[in-house]
Amino acid sequence: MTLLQMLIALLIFPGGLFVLVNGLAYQWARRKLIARLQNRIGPRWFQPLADTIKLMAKEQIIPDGVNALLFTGLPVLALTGALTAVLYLPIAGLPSSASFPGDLIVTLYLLSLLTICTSLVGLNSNDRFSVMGALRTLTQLFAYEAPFMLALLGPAVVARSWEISQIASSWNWLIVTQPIGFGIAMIGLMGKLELPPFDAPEAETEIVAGALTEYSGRGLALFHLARAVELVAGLTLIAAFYLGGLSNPLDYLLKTLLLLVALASIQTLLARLRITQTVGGWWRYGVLLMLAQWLVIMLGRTL
Amino acid sequence: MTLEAARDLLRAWTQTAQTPEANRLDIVVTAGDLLAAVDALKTSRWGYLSAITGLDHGREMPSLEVLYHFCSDAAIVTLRVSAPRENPSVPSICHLIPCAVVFERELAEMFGITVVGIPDADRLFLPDDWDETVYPLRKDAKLE
Amino acid sequence: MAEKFTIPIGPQHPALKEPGHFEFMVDGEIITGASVRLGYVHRGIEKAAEGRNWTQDIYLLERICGICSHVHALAFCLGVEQLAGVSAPPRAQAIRVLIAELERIHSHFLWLGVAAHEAGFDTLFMYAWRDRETVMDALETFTGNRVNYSANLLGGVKCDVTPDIASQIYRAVDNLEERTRHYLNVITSDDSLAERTRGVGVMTPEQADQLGVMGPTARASGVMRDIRVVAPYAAYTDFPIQPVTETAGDLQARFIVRLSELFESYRLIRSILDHLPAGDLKTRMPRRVKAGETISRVEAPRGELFYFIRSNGTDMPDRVKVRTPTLCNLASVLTLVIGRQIADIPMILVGIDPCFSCNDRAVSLVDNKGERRWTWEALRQYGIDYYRRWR
Amino acid sequence: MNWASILKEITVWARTNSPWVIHFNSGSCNGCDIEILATLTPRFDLERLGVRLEGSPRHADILICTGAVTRQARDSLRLIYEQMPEPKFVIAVGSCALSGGVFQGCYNVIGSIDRVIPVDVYIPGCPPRPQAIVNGILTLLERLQERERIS
Repeated sequence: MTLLQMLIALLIFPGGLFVLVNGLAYQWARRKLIARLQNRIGPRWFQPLADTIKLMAKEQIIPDGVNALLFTGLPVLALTGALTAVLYLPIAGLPSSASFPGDLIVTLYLLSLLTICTSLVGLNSNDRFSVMGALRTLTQLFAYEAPFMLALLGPAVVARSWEISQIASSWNWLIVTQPIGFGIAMIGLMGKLELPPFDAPEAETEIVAGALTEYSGRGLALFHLARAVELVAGLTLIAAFYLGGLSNPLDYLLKTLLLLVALASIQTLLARLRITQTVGGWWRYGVLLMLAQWLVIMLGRTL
Repeated sequence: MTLEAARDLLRAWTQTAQTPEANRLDIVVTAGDLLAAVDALKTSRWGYLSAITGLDHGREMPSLEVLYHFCSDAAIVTLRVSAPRENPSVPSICHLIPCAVVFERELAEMFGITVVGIPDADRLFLPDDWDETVYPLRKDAKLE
Repeated sequence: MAEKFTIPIGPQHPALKEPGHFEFMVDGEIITGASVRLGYVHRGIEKAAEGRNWTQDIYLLERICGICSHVHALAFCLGVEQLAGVSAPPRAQAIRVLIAELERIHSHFLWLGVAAHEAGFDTLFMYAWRDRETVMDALETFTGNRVNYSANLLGGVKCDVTPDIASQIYRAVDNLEERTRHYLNVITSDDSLAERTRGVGVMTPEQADQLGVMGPTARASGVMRDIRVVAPYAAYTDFPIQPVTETAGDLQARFIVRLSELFESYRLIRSILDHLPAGDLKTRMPRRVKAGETISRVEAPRGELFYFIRSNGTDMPDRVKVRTPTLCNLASVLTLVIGRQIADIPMILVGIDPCFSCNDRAVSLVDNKGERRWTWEALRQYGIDYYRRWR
Repeated sequence: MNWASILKEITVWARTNSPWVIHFNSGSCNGCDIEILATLTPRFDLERLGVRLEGSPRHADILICTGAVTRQARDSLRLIYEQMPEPKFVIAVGSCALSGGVFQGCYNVIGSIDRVIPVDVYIPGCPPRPQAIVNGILTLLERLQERERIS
């Protein structure tokens, strides 16, 4: 891979720009679908783009009593975390631009970097809603992280490798053999993106806007972009592992959109769970189901 | 529970009793007997306290009046207590009917009637920067 | 020094008439005192009512609460008509009751949506408010405005029921009845919503009766308190209404009571439209009302609305006292809390009137060791752990 | 068309296509508030114009306020206005917000919103219909486009 190819992969095609646009498009698709399910017309196609540009052009207020470096740096860190995670994924059906054995673990941690940045941002400010939002984000992180990771390591065990590109290229439809893993992965992704019913950390009627209450302008735009990129990354990961790999762009588009539709419909159907219910639910049901799933995988492997 | 039941329930403390309307009975009570009358109504479970109204008959009248309205189905009994205009005061009935505290706070801040024994006499409706000596619902209140 | 425990509840919420600021005094775990600080929307209406003549007062008193504006005007007009010894013609009384019931439907659908939004169930909020538009359209064609219909006059009503208005109301009521049945099913069967409502803020019938709780909140605990049944006014004597009560007394029971009493409203609206008495719409009303006092009580969507009107013979009222149902429910919730643990506060506050939600639920526990800050969630979590330890 | 004007064109386009809203009731009878909420529900759905109801003033561009300002609510109204980042706009909804409405002259009422904060668009009506509120927001967006182009 010459330097030029690497730069293009990093900045233009499977890397930065394409994923950003793809992320914004998927955010629009999600919001439009939810609106249509709620019998509303919903936003226009360029809405997330307009929101981001408007936020970029807005004044960034840095409240006093806040560490300015952290305040401006954390959103950038969150976005870079999400963008680097995308490098190891087969975006748009093409082989991932960089891969090494064990990059699945790196991707999983890079994906949760965003949640950690959100909680750090919340703890950094002295507004009580942000602090409360941060605490809730962290409690929820510890709840869904373990089952979500187990759900994604299941296919790795079946493919006998930790490398995403190899797992993805084993082309077997693991949704059939590991249905529970697929379900937990989907619900875990909803928890990671804090979509309802797991949006207690930013419950508008309870703590205004959670950890991001203090943010305006660029910081808010970067966080929204990071969340959009993470949505794309999560969907490609689950599609690559459970829906028989992604061979070409059309396949990629179909499978990720299918998952997006599933995500949006679950989101409209459920009321917001209280933080106690989400944490209780994950540890009681999430982990037990995953252990049962892993038992099945182990049996499968030994026979 | 009918009006007649209330009438003889409160006979001991009634100074004058009137029925201005078919379903209403007004009983004038002195401030001292108020607690006893309210206690009688409460123990015999005659309806519930619906509202407490303050009345200022006019700039020149010597006294203000406080009305305690008790409702049971269609019947309404009103206990009327009068208080001098200079520093009016009525006993608080919060220990008998706990939820009366909100009505009494409103009475105190709107009419300047000091309610003796009210658990918390903070302001209910008027803004924090409202000057205490002005009682808006009095007829002689000077409001800008 | 007893800890002063303040819940700063945000100043604005669409369904909340009087946004407030709650404060609870606690001694260790037990709540010793509770108080509320209103005034964010206090506009001095009772003083203003004394400075306007009788007809101008209708327009003022209609704007006390945007959600139940007709009921305020109705209570005032009935009171003044009682004072003046005038009674509106039967057709006007029937139309007044018709608009009151339509307003109850619109208020309950609004509350259903807002309570669902408070529980984070936005889909139900959107659907409930979409269906509410049917009754808003019916009200608009009937009285000319979606909110603040000002259909009342002293001595009668302004608007009449023409056949096509009646047919539109029939269609609206049929559609809404079918939707209410659907929502009743959603409330009882949907787990994620039941999880947030079953067993929350339970109030026993004795407490409800002793505390003087009003309206659907009382009826959900089995206490039959409904002015339309107990002291029928306007046309409720000719068109009687059956009381609807539940016994569970928790938040879910309040959902169920509010939705099932809508079926009563639909039945009442249909019977009024079927046997609408003929006759004119208003009678003559003297400009000066003779001196005297009167009390008029009306069943607003949230409970009993109490009006005390005193006239001194001139064309301006001497005193108009308005006691709104929310104030009474608020007062009784404050007394319900006393003697309970801190852990019960969120249950009771959310339970008593689920539309009383707030945007800013942070809770500050101020005691001599300084201020401990909790969120509503942390407080709720504290409650759950507290009870788990005791079990 | 140098770079600066293209950039300005884009920001103006973005600003007019994603107006985020925060709502504050400074003494209203809730008639206007429920009509504002009605504009977000399926029938009038403002999300098709990009409007989103935000919880925190930091996220919002437009402050929709209702009701004649009561003395108690005056400081929190000013506080919310100051917390909003530039460029910010204010829409006063309902005749109470425009002139104090029926409550003009009451002892606890300051009167119209523009006595406390500068107002860009006034929407009369008691309460204004959701269509009127949507029209008010549209006029604000159009005025925003012309003003940006002139300056």
